[in-house]
Amino acid sequence: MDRKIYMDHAATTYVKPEVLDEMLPYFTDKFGNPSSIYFYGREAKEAIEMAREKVAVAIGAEPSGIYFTSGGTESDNWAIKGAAFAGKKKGNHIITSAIEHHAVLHTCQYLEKLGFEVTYLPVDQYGLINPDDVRRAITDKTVLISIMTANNEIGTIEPISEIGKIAREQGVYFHTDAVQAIGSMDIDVKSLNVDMLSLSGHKFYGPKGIGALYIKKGVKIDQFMHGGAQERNRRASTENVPGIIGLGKAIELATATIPQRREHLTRLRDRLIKGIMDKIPFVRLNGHPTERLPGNVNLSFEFIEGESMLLSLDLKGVAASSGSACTSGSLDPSHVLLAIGLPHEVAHGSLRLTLGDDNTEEDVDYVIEILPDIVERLRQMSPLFAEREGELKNV
Amino acid sequence: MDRKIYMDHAATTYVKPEVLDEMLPYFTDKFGNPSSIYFYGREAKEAIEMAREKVAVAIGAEPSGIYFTSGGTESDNWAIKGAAFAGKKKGNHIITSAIEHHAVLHTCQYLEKLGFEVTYLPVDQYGLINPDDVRRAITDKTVLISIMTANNEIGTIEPISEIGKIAREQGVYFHTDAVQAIGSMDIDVKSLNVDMLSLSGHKFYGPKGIGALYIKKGVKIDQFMHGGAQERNRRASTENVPGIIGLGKAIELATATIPQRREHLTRLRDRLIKGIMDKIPFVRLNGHPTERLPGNVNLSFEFIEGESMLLSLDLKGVAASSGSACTSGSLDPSHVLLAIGLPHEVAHGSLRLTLGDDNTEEDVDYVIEILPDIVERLRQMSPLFAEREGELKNV
Amino acid sequence: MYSQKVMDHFTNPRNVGEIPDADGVGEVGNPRCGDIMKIFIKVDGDIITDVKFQTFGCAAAIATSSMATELIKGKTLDEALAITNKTVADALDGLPAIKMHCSVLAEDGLRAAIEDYKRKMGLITEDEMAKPHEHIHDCADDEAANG
Ligand SMILES: Cc1ncc(COP(=O)(O)O)c(C=O)c1O
Ligand SMILES: Cc1ncc(COP(=O)(O)O)c(C=O)c1O
Ligand code: FES
Ligand code: FES
Repeated sequence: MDRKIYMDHAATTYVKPEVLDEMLPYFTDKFGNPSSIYFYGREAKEAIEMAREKVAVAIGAEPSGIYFTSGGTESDNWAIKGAAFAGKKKGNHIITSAIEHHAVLHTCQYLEKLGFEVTYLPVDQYGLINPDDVRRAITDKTVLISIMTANNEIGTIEPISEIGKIAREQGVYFHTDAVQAIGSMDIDVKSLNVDMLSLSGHKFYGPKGIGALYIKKGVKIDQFMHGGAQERNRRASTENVPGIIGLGKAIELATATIPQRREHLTRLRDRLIKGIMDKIPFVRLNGHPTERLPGNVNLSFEFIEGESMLLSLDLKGVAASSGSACTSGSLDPSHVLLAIGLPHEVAHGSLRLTLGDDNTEEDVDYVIEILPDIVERLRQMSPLFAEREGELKNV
Repeated sequence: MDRKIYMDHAATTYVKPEVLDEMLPYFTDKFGNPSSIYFYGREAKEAIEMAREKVAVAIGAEPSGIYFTSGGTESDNWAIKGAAFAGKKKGNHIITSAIEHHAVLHTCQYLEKLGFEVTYLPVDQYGLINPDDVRRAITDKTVLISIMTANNEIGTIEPISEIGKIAREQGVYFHTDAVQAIGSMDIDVKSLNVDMLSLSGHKFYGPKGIGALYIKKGVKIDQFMHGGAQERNRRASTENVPGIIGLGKAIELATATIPQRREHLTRLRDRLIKGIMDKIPFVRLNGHPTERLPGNVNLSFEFIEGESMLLSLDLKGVAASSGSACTSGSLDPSHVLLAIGLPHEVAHGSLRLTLGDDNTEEDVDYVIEILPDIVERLRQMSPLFAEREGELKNV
Repeated sequence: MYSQKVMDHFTNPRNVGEIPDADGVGEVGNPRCGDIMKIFIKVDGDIITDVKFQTFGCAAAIATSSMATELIKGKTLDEALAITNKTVADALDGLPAIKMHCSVLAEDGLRAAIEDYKRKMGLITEDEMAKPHEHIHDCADDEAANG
């Protein structure tokens, strides 16, 4: 089996050659510390300021609102802990949703241990948050609303424009984790009334270990990374110059081609969903049928477990992911799948295929071709399936 | 002027070609997410575990004690905030020194705002911390001692072996910031009784934006970066795989050649110090004459200011740094130079030249040749020098 | 970081030195903060005929001192007094935000020298002397320091 098909772009992407090319000189020749005033420092400084400009343009922000971080997780940690600690005088209440990424949820849970109060809003069967729920949850102690732009597991796109409006009306800071959204949809922090936004390079063909937090001018948040005066005294640590350059180039490329990417990925996505559902019984689509990321396919295959599906796919050269507890080594299946109401055993049987720029129709057709046998084989081993078949026969 | 001499290796280093070569495949072909169970994930996972092993070997630790971070600053933030929050039940007292890096000092100052108490131990004229001061500062509320292995500005090497012993005897956690020490001196966390140790890739010819925190088994510290289950559930965020690979290779190279590096750098360092002090009057050496990092030269030139020296050197192709307030844009000159007792105006006139593997005797001689004119020219403009000359004439 | 004009005045500062028999001398700044400036002027009638300076400070401090002396040479006292730190910074094609305070030093030095002259001539009393700007480098002005 030499065929290799990568369908886990929501987990991470490779770095595009144009991006790597721009990064390379900054490892070796142009290696200076941007905080230094001599030649090597100045050239590095200029380069990171150009990258900052590119990130700003991509999300409709001012360059002065962009702060580079080590990734989506740091951006989320900073936004939430920073706003919580800085807002202590006003109150100790945070609103988020049940389907946020762990970078948001575990941060909130940590804050609960430190005495903060967190409301985890429920979602509907498609994973949609109701803006009215947000409005109702706001109290005079609320210092932050953190709702993701689009979900990483089921691809559901949240109504952040409406949530932003509510937050602005009520004078509460609004943070959105846009890690999965960049490159797949247009984002404009101003018209969306977003006060803080997290993004991460390796989700759009940029490098791992680099991200950014947008902070609207005037927003009061504590520092998260204390130390030197980098990033205008707000995020310490020697700048990851090649990473920053790569992030800038990658976001420029990714946002310049959103319409083409949407078109390409949506076509493949819908072909893949239809192909699988036509061929395999007892499958359901998780997430919203249309309000979803163009590259996201998330299906539950009843009676079987995800990790065994992943391994079987891997043996056939296909890389995918699952919300099964067995994959993550944790005790529970995906909190997102549970939040949209899946029973545990169905959540265990989930498969996420996330498409990328490099995927083709042949890739999709190959998966459609091999998956029925894999599912069938596993089902034949499954006591749940045997029971179900028994029931069907008894009808 | 085409000559370029880099003498700011304590600020950052370039990435060595052997290091970059090992990193490259992990941007493009081997780009998988190490947490994934398919092929791409497994190859990335294996590579980062090999890098972890290399970091462990370099400091005499178990691989299971190594956690990758985004750099020295994050390691320091994590160790200090993590130990402080986790130790809250025992007490709220932290001991550190007046000459730590800002990543330690500003973190401690932040904790003070949150209700912690911090003792900032003084240093002697050479920048040495007295282990007896550490012992005396310990109370039954002390949860952490954080003392750097070697100072980044004046190069003084601290008696961390003795401090480690005291900490162990008293049952207090001991963290050391070894960011400047790696590659310049042998470090063995076990014999030094170190509980936590920070290091950063770009100080020893590895990449920027990657570092590690060593945490001894059993040490209780809170998580700093909350989110996914990476790094055995202790440091969330998709692993910066190329960065980790680069860090592993760089630390392997750096620690394999410590004796040669020490010999080379010490020779150049002493030649540079002697050459400058022989030729220029009113100069003093900052830091310890012998207990200092092999590549560190830190001198104060009376009557003149550091930034103008740096810019003049830059015009001649030499990259250096200074503890002057004018360079950093902050209000005060280097806290380290003030802590060793320099008057403000003398601290303003400091110049740090930090040597690296690539520097040669010719580089050193070139600096010795051009510096007297630069200093002389600036002194001729200085009202302080004019006064001093006036005084001398009047004697 | 610095404009070419700043670098030019830093590398080839005009009017460096002292005037032993100066008609007015202004000294401002504080070594604690890393900058001191001394200006010497010769005055004929109300024309500044010669001017020299000494500066302990960064490249911006040196360049603004140099430019300030250029700007006032041959000017009347009133014309010289009309020169602000912004005039000097503009003449240098601008300064980085965190360095604007260095140009305040030049303006203050100039004023101090002219007032010293006026006081010596009995044109004004101690009380009438203008207060120099709060010296930003030592009076914590975070905006200026952090850009
Ligand atoms: C929605 C979302 N938020 C945050 C993160 C964390 O980003 P990173 O792994 O770059 O820290 C991810 C991906 O892992 C994500 O999908
Ligand atoms: C002693 C010391 N600690 C911590 C740091 C911070 O490391 P980084 O810039 O990689 O975050 C540095 C260097 O900047 C340092 O010299
Ligand atoms: S069945 Fe083995 S981990 Fe779930
Ligand atoms: S004299 Fe200190 S910044 Fe200009």
